[in-house]
Amino acid sequence: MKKKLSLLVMAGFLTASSAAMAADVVKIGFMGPMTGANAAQGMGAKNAFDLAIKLANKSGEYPYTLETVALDDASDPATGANAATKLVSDKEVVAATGHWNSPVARATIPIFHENNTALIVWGAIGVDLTDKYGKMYPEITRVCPKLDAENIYLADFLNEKGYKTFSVIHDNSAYGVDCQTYMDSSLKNFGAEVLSTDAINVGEKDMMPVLTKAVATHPQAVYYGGVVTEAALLKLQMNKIGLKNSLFCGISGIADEKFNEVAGKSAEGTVIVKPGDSSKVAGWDAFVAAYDAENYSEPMGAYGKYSYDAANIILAALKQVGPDRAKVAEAIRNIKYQGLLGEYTFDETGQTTLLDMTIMVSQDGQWVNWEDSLYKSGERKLIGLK
Amino acid sequence: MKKNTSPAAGFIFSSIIYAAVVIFMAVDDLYISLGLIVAFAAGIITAVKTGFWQRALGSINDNTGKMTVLAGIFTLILPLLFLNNPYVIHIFTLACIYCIATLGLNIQVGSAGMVNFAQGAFFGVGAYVSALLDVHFGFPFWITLPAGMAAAGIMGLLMGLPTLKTREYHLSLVTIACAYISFLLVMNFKWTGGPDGIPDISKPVIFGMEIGQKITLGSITIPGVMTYCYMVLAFLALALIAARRLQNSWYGLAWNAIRDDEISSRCYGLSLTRSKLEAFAFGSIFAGAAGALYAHFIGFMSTENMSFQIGLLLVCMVILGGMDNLAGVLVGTLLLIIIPEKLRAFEDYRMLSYGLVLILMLIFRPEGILPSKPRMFNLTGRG
Amino acid sequence: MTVQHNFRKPLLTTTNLTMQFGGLKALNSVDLSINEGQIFGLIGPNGAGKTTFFNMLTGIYRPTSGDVILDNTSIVGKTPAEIANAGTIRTFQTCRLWDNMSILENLLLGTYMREKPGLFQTLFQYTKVKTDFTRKAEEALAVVEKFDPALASDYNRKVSELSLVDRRRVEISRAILARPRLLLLDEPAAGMDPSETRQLMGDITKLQERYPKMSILVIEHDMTVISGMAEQVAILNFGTKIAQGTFDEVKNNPEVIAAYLGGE
Amino acid sequence: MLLQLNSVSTSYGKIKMLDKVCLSVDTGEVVCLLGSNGAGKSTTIKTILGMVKSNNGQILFDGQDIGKMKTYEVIRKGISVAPEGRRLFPRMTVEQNLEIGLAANQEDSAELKDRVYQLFPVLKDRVNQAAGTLSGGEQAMVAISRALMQKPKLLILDEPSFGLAPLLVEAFYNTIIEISRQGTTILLSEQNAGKALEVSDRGYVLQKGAIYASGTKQELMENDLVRKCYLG
Amino acid sequence: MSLVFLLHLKNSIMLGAQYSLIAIGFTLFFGALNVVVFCQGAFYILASFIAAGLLSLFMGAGSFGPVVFGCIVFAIFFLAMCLTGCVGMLVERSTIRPFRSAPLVMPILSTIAVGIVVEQLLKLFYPQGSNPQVFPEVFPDAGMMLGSLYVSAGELVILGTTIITFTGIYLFLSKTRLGSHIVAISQDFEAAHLMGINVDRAIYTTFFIGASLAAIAGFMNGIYYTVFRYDMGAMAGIKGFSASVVGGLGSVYGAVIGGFLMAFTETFAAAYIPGGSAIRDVFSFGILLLFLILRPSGIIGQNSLEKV
Repeated sequence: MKKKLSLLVMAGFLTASSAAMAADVVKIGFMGPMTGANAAQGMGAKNAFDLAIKLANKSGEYPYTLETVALDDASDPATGANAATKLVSDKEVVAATGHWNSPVARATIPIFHENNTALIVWGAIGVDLTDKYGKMYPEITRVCPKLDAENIYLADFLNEKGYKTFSVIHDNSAYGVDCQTYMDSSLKNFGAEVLSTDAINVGEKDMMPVLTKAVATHPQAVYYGGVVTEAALLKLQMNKIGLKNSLFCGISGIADEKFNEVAGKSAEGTVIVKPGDSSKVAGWDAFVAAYDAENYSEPMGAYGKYSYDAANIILAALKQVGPDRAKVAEAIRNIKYQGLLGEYTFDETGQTTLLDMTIMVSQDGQWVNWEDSLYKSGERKLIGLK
Repeated sequence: MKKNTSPAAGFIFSSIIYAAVVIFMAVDDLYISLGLIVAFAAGIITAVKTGFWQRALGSINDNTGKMTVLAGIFTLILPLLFLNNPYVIHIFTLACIYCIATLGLNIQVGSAGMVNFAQGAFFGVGAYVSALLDVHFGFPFWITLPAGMAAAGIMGLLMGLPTLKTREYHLSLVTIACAYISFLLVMNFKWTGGPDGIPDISKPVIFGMEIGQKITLGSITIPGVMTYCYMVLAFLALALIAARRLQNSWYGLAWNAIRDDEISSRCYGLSLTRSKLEAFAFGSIFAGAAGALYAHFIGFMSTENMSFQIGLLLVCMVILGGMDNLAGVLVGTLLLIIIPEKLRAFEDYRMLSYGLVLILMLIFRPEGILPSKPRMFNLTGRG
Repeated sequence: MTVQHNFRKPLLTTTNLTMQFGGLKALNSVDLSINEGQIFGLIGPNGAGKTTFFNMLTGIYRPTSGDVILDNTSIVGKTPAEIANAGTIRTFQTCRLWDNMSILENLLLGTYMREKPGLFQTLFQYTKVKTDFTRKAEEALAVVEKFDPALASDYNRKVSELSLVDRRRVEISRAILARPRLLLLDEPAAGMDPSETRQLMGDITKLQERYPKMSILVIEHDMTVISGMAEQVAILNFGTKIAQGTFDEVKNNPEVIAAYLGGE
Repeated sequence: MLLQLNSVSTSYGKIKMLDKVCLSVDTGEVVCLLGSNGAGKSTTIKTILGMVKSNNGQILFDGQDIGKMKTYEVIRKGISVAPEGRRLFPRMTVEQNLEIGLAANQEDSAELKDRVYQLFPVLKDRVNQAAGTLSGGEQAMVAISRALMQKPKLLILDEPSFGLAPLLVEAFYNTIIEISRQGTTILLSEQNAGKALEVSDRGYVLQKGAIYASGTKQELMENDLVRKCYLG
Repeated sequence: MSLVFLLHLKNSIMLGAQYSLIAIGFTLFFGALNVVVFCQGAFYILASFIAAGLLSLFMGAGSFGPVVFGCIVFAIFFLAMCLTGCVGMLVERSTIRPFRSAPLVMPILSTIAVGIVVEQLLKLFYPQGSNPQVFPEVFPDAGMMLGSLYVSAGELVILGTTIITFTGIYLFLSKTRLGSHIVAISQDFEAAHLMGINVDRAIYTTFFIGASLAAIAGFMNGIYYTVFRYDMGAMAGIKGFSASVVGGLGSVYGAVIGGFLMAFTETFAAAYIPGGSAIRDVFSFGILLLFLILRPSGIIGQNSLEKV
């Protein structure tokens, strides 16, 4: 009896959900870490994404209502796979953008490929995401720079400034290991010498053993491949242990105000490379104003602009071909789109050709664009140069 | 033993529960989910208050055979109900995979009374061995799966060694240490894929058909996850049978005995060494199987899925459901997989609630939702 | 020298068995020999070292010095499980049952050392396990029935709910089910009233008749309890054996009277 | 009456340990509690001391109901105990063991120590030896001394002759008589009835958790059943 | 000895001091109740949060003369230590006492759960709790040279505190009445009861002290490494427990030796084994496993006989 009843109830639910399908709604997915340690990155990107969709709805250029489906991947591949499955299960979702962590992207990419659904990566910078998967699967594209590009850019810059000896420290996460690999090869390409290489655990607080090893080699600069907490700890402990006269440098993993906050005075003079400083981009101020107008509770963060552009690329493709997953995916690959940061096209691996990078330096407790800094003007000198 | 309880109460009870579960899984809205949880809890409290709960459980206990069939039918129907929503099937499949791991953990925690926080590591070993054999050597799933199980079993034996001479508190420490050690080693070696994990793990192939591939039959499309789900269900059924047989055999009796009183057990010829190692080995084989199924299901394996937290979560599942009660273990696992997935918005509070639930359970209901009961022997001509 | 009352071969022999805990000599150079099929009483006041003696016979303690020979083999250094497998089974003064398990489960575990289905049968031929259980359960209930039929009919009850006397009965039945060659009973009558004690002792005597090759070593602090049944008794006091012989011989030993009966 | 138990019952889980035990000890008396192992002697003592809570009945000490008190409160009221099996702190020296005895007593220790060294001169040479390394007899002495350090109104001795050589037992009972003579009331739990009755004024016989017989020394010694069961 | 070696030595001493203090707590708890309190790490991190919070409040309040400043800093440390101690007592009352006669696994699980709860509460409800926290620099930026090795004021304070704390614990346990009661409880719980010791009070004291020791270790962590985060407690707790097992569970001296042994192993393995720094925990846990296989009673443990 009850069993039949339950089946009836179930059937009711299914009909209800299929009825909704008839309405003119097109959904676009967003995935990113909205909880956990990286939630700040994910929430900012989500808001910017949401902003793009809202603006598109307001523009009246689409004959249907656009809807954001934002799902949390919690920086965890398994959760990401759940979210991706949820997205592709929803027939109204035409395309998605996702992920700040490369392992999560690796877990979800096959799911999107199997379902012929486009995925634009907005924040994960693992090289293989496009070099390998983008090449294999036409559904996959990426709007942010790859990890090796950042390292090459940094190595180039430091080489030019005259740094020749380095100690490389990295954490044992995927990100850290990749940083080490690409920094190492970049430095060698420029003829610099890597005096020591060491790994630390994510979550480690005691950097003294690795730093002590570095002390012995007297490097001009210490490169760290990893994220903020450990970077700040390294910088603080470097000053304690007698590496005061070595430059500390890194890539976008450290590009967070939290670094300056935690490392305090010790942060001064740290050099990093990060995705472009966009304050000079035309339309930037309007974008920021629009973001502020929505009163999101979280700041946009460094990656908001990418997810914003990713959303707009999907929307542009949608406008071209209509709400069909496979066609949208194809259209994205071949798009030529003037976004916030410049003109987007994708190469044969799905990687954007737009190169967007800036050197920043920590100055008085803030990240300052190299071009505007006292270091560039010569008022202050970079650490570690003779 | 009286055996005249009618199965009706049990039927009604399980149908209601089933309907509730199905509705809960179908609902996508956070607030409706929350409402359902509250309603469900209220329903259970009412059922306990009115005595329906006890009557129903009694009826289920007395009609085990019929109820097993019913549960089987219910389970087999479940994926079909969600033909249009592969996401639900995906979550259900994951829950079933974890069920296999917790059935194994129950051997250690429930039957033998050894708290093992390294089940997550065994899960990982199974997954990694299977995945590596697949990705690097191209072995088919039907070889990599047993290999993963065997590797996990051997790991279990090895971990058992330092615990033999030691007591409960040392044992927990050893398992924690082993969980960290295996995590760090996998993380820091290149051939395990290191922190990048192992992508592109292939799907199992059976009779030339790739499991997990979507099938189109005329107008109906069967999502790929559906076939995988049924394969996992088949494995879960095997695991359940094996777990039940182990539990209701000399092995189970011996584990219970060493849990209750080591000295007494030794004086009756039970070798602690042997029983404990068996518990570790068998338990980890289950975890290894679950890990392998997981790796091939997601197609990607990384260290996040073998961390200490996973081990902790698995222990929570067993304690919540009911130690040494197989049905309880399944209930605990399903609850702790499905509810957090529905309440993903509260993800940040997840660990906190696990901690609180664990404390409250230990203080107020240490036997879990479904407590274990002595093995019921029905001997003819007696009683 | 002790007098041999029969010529059956000795099953258990201890020589110079000594146990020292810190400054305390719990057992001092005890020599004892128990023959096959004998009921042997070990008597002494509390703290005389009786239970320590058992703990050494069963491998829970390793003697400080001396040797324990069971059936021509030394068991010193062997694990309790190995010793149990060699045929020595004990009960405990405080009745150590597996408290969270049922009467029948406890009894079945008594037969643990006997031949039983292995892993293969468990996983793939489960009916064999079932028939094995049924057979052994029937046997177990037949044994416990001799003590108390009520226990046999209520076999799914948890042992923690039983009265002390019933627990004791379950424990002794469990020991018998292990088919020991040497059964060690540690104060089986503790906590019983005289009539229950008498009944128990009668039961033990009957047991011995049913299993004539089994030797039984009973610990008692009160020698009257086993006066009727023990073929031989040894008296332990402050860790030393002060006398051995038949009950009547020992009873009139002046040293025993002085030590044990309090100088009357 | 110094100590009075009015129909006290105790159970452990579902098993009944004491069944309506009535018992009294008057100031200055030596009262013995007889019974075989498992008869409930230890449970009675634990119940008096509040280690085990009674289900019903009343325990009066010095006119106060101590049935609901915590163990340390009971002991601070003036009951001290030399527990079964001595229970010394094995890795502490004799002196430290004695000082622990002062837990319930804030008085000057020197005088009290002198008193016990007078009772047991042997201990004086063992002051700095770890208690676990003492011989059985010496451990027994320390156990009683430790209890005496609390200057008890009522001294409970649980199986004091546990594991002692006959000669020592004799000497020991003489000491008990001495302690009693110095004005301490004693409740003596013994399995060895003959020896215990010798030094006692009155006695109770326990069996299966209930009082089975009671009376003065003479009455008990003449009681046939007691003779048969406990005096051999 | 080269400077690098000396630096490694200093690092391991600083780390060893922390491990030892946490390990002493484990040993005290274990002695008192025969339970392993797995939330020691939570006390450690909780104390860091309390102290850092109070210190930054105070340092934001204005500038003070050096003497006043020093006194207030000391008072804040003391206050944070006492608060942590009280949390320790609370934990004992709520999640350990209910399991006094339950199977040993119950308190293990419940204290692990308490550890998670404390950690998550800090993460979720402390302002910016999930971020790394900076431990305010309260000691002057000065120091002294020991040969070629520079030792800063903070490090000297850590060394001094370690020595004072070890001595204090020793004196407390051996010379005070309450201390001897705690020792008595650890040797025979029931006998301690029977001697009229207020066992509950003594156990409260034990938990107060144990948690305070973890708190001191937490302060040291903050002073030496300057940054801490909500999730650093769990590992510190597990390492401390391992140290107490390696040293011999139940022995205070053992805990100290074990703590330093673990720290030396870890630091030098990270320093001198290629690729060792990322898997340094493997070495310290390896030592633990070795001990459990070869000498389960630890360096100074005595094998206790089971009571039958």
